[in-house]
Amino acid sequence: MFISCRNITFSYPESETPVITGLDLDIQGPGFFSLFGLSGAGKTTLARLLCELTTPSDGEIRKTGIRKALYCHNQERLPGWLSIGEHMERVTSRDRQGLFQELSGEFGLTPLLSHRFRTLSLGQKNRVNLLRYLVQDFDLLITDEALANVDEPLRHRILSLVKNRFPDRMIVYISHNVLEVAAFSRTVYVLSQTPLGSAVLSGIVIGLDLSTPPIKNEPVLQEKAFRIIQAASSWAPM
Amino acid sequence: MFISCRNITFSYPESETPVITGLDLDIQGPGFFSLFGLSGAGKTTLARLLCELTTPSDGEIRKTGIRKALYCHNQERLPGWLSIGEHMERVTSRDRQGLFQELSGEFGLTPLLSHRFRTLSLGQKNRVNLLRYLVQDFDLLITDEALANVDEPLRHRILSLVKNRFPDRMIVYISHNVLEVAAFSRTVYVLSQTPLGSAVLSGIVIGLDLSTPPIKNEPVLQEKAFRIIQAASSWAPM
Amino acid sequence: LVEALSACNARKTRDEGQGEVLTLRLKWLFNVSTAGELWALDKGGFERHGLRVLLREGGVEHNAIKEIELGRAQFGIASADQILQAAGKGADIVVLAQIFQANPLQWIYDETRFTVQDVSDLKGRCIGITYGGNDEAIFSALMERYGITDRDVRLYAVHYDYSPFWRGEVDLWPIYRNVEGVVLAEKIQANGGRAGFFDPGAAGISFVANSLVTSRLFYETQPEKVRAFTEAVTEGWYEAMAPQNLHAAVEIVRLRDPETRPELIAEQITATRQLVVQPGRPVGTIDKKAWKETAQILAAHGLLDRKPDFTRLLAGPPP
Amino acid sequence: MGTHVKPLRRILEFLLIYACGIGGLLGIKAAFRLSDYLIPSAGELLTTAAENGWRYTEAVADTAVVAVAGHGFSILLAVTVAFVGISRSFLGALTKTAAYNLQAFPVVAIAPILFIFLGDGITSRILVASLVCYFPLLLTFIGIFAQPVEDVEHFFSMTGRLTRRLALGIRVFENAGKILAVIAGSGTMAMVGSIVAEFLVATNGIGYVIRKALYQSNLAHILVSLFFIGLFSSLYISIIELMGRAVQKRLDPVEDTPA
Amino acid sequence: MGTHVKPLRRILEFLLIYACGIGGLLGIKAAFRLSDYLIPSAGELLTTAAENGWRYTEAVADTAVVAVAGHGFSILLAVTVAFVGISRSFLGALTKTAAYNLQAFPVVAIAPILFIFLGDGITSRILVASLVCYFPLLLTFIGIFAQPVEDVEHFFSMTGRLTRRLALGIRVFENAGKILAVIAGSGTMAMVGSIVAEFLVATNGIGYVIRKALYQSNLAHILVSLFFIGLFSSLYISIIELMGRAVQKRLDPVEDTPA
Ligand SMILES: Nc1ncnc2c1ncn2[C@@H]1O[C@H](COP(=O)(O)OP(=O)(O)OP(=O)(O)O)[C@@H](O)[C@H]1O
Ligand SMILES: Nc1ncnc2c1ncn2[C@@H]1O[C@H](COP(=O)(O)OP(=O)(O)OP(=O)(O)O)[C@@H](O)[C@H]1O
Ligand SMILES: [Mg+2]
Ligand SMILES: [Mg+2]
Repeated sequence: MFISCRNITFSYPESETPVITGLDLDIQGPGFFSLFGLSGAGKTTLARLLCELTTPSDGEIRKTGIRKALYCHNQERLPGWLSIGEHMERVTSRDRQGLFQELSGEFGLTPLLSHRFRTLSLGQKNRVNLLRYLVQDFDLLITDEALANVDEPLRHRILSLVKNRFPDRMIVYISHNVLEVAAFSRTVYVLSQTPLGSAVLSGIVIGLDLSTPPIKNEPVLQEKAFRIIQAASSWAPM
Repeated sequence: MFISCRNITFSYPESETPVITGLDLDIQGPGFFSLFGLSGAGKTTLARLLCELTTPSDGEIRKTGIRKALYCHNQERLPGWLSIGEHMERVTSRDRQGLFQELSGEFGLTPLLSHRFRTLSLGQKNRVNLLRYLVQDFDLLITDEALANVDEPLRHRILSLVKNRFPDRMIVYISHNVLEVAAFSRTVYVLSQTPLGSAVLSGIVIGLDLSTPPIKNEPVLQEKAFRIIQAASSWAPM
Repeated sequence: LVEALSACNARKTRDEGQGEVLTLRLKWLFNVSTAGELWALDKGGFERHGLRVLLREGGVEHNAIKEIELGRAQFGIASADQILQAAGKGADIVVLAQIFQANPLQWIYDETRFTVQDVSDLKGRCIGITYGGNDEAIFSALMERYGITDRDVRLYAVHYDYSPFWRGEVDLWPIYRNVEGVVLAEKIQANGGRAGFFDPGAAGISFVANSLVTSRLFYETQPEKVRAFTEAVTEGWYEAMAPQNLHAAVEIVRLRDPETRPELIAEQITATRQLVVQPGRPVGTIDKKAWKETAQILAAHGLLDRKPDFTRLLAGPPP
Repeated sequence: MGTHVKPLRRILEFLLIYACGIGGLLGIKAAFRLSDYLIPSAGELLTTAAENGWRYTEAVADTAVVAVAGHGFSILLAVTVAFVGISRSFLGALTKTAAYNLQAFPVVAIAPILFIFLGDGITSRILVASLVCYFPLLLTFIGIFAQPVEDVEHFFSMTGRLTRRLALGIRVFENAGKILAVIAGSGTMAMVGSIVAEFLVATNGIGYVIRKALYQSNLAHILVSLFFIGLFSSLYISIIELMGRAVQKRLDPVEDTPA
Repeated sequence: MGTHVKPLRRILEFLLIYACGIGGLLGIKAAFRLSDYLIPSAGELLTTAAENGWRYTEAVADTAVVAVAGHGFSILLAVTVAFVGISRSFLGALTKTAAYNLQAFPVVAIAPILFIFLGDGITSRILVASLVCYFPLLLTFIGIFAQPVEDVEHFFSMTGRLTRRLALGIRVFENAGKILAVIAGSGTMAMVGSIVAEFLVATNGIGYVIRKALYQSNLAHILVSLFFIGLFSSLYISIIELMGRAVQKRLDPVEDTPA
């Protein structure tokens, strides 16, 4: 499992300055990885490029051993005419029904299955959405702030679970929580913006790759977190 | 400045179990407060009740010394036909133009003023939205995950700034980041759900009320954070 | 808003009416059935009588009598059934001249398929009827008089579209003898057939067609103008129908009706002449007996609320 | 206001409007002292209504059958055309253009061609009725079908599940309110359409009544017909709306939260 | 495809459709050996076109003036009615009902009443034209005006700035695409409306041409008129769309990102 980006440049159609310029990136999977960067750095853009939802203006992205790449984000909604349970049943293949049952219990969603999506709180929506991606057939899953509205304890439980249940997949986690990112990831890829407004890869930090919720005052964790933030701010943003 | 809720009950029209039951809450301002709770606990619902966007099914909410209460959340958008700068100019009264200039610099938004809202990244959107509420005339501002998609360093800088610049207002901050909440708030009000599915006030934790970004491994901070999480989980959610 | 608009509209045209331009609302579009009025206009007939006149086309949605009452027109061409009904409902109008001495409404058919010598030949035929039109009243009067019942003939509701006639589904089609009659006859001919016409007038049904009317108010307040106008119109018809003026008349009609070929217009004028100019009767003669019969037919069909005062209604031009 | 009182309300509203209209006409008549020929008297209106009420009700019922059939057909037609029209193929573009262009031709000009080929039976009447009302439906459907609901569709397109049917399902569901409104609204147009069709060809139905009245310049008949048309249209719209609500409720049993 | 080639494309599409239509008719004629009375021959069509082309172009231009004016007026009318109609007052409900009910009456039945009072000048023709095309506009505007855009309006309503005008501005902007589509779409209906108006009363314009042709059962004239109508309609829609795009671009200079 291997993603390799060479000299990627991307511009949104209407603006002159590219959002990403000459980016090189290699991710060797499987495992749990993170994409970190300050707000506006270009994480979403890069994620969409990796999942072929957009194509780079220039450069090349190659994926090896990755048949199926999924990208999910936290603004998604479920179709309104089905309850969450009905929807889930339809989008989960037979052999993953057991997995679904288990995860939905762990995610605290079982009592909500008879509800409609739009009556959920934000965090509940986040969890439902992530869950349905996890029970799909995938090799690479990029989660773009997919748990942004979930409380920390639950989020940590979910991350541990995901790591334990999907050790053979490549998961790229996008989040603004630096400690979390440092604790759970094998590698953190840090993006930052040059003064010209284009994103570059400004750091690659090896994470702790924990499988259980981290202890926040661990010095190693703090050091990692510091290095990540430093890399993210390396171009002194804004 | 005083908010007092007595025996508040609220149900969404279609579901039988109330989301909030018999809630009593007093907040004595001014200052920076937080509302904390696991996902689905009822924070958004309570915030909307406090700002009179919905009315409780039962009970009474009284506000003293609060003429203007604002509620903002992270799904808001600006009108599309104006650039951000033009919009801001229109919604900022003359005497707050200075304040606006200053904050927009600190928020890292000045280079974006000529852009359209929908071309911003999520975190940029968050900041623009919060900024426009801050330059309004208000006594109480409830921010519902309003900086959820902003990176941590910048978010901390913004929170410090808000605390320093608006010491005479009551600000109620809703966030899932427990350390942040513990560090910046004067008081953290914690909601949690009973096994029956209704929110109650399960804890009131005195925060550190810092005005600068916190040091994460400070033992006091960690203890506060622990107590908040404990209160939030006191009903053993899900 | 509509009320205000209409009120000021009506008043405006009323003022105009009192002053210079007189408006004549026709019954139908410009064609040979309006040749006399067009002649009077184009050949200066109205001017010679010291009148300035505006001719306006008619149609189903127009009703000259209503426009006269609203002051939007001073004169109108209307069919006898319209005039009788209006008078029956209290519209105070006066008939000045009866343009057609014989009703142009007839039924066309293809003589190579069958012939209609007399009314009994209609039995077993499919006959086109414009429901609500004159032909409905005329035909049912005919059926009554000759004891034809619904079982003897098939009636077909006629619309704009002639194709049922071409397809042979309908045997007799109602037409104006002098307008569509000529056009269709030519087409039948071209198709290897021969056009025949069934004329209810010949079967003794007198049903008056178009006449010139004005309001009693105008009639009594402006008798000179009314007289002059009537004269101009009848003279116009007289001249337009004169055989030696055929060419000039064709030109006048063609100006307004460029879709119809001149040869056809010439034929149409010839056909019109036979309806308008009848031996022993000046153009415009009001046939009181025919009017009474028309009223009877209408009354028999419940289309007339109350018999009008014929002497008042059919007064003719002011002495 | 509960949904169950709506039908009654629509009809009451119609009666009010109609009364206003008639009142206005009679007012003008009185103010300008117009004759009964120009504007019928109240008495004549009542007599006409009393004498012809039943016949007109039957005529409206006749028309209504065509209208409902035409409306159904036009919905089908609009859905089909929109469905084909949103595809990026040549056929799609052609269909859309054809649909737009067809609309540019007045029914009065198209109808004769239709009648030549289809005769003047019920088929062509239904066709004319649906021609009149399908355009707003088409516009709405094309708009809705062509506009992706990104938030919902993303998952399905990512996982290769986004069939065309599903995409349409999502877009229709998200815009159910709009669709319902345009279907109810176009119901009246279907009624108009079948009246026009009858006006042009039929020998019964309320359109035929109006045509006859028009030939005879009989405003009383026209006004009384309008009454029955309006009454039926209000009823029809109400029924569609009720049915629409019922369907919506079944699909999405939880109601919106009050803001 | 760039926006600048669109007008040409619409017209080409129309020509194609028209050719298909005529081809179809002639095909049927050949297949069933129908006479020239039922369906004119290709030669007759060409002669008719050659003889009347210029006159018909002028007639269409005449009609177009009424259509454009009627279209403008109907937009105004729809906006006004929708504006009044969304208010929860009694007047609002009444206006909405009146608007809906008016639509239930066919123009052919309403027009005589209009003509009685307004005469058959340009005013009533414009009015009839706008009556024909205002309904889809009204439905769209009411739908859009009544549907809050919560995400955008929240701030303004919180800070007491949400005037009715601003709310409408937001809703219109958010639905600009839809509005543009319905305005362009209803352009053809305005054309139809003014043709119908001419059909009923005018003494010039292409509607008048069609009416005469109809009376004379002259399909060749009708088909040739349809050609000019279609041509103008395509052109008109294209122009509206171009203008709409220009306005949109000025309001929101940044284009959508490709998904
Ligand atoms: N419109 C609605 N209809 C019915 N139930 C609702 C509705 N909105 C929210 N709820 C329910 O009310 C409860 C509280 O929701 P609320 O949005 O207040 O939670 P929250 O604390 O803001 O959560 P989060 O942190 O995930 O945003 C949840 O269980 C949710 O499912
Ligand atoms: N549709 C668009 N058109 C033009 N510019 C855009 C568009 N979307 C994003 N951008 C710009 O591209 C840059 C990167 O945006 P992106 O959404 O990738 O950031 P991000 O790292 O995901 O930020 P966040 O953490 O705030 O979500 C930003 O400066 C943003 O303003
Ligand atoms: Mg992003
Ligand atoms: Mg919430």
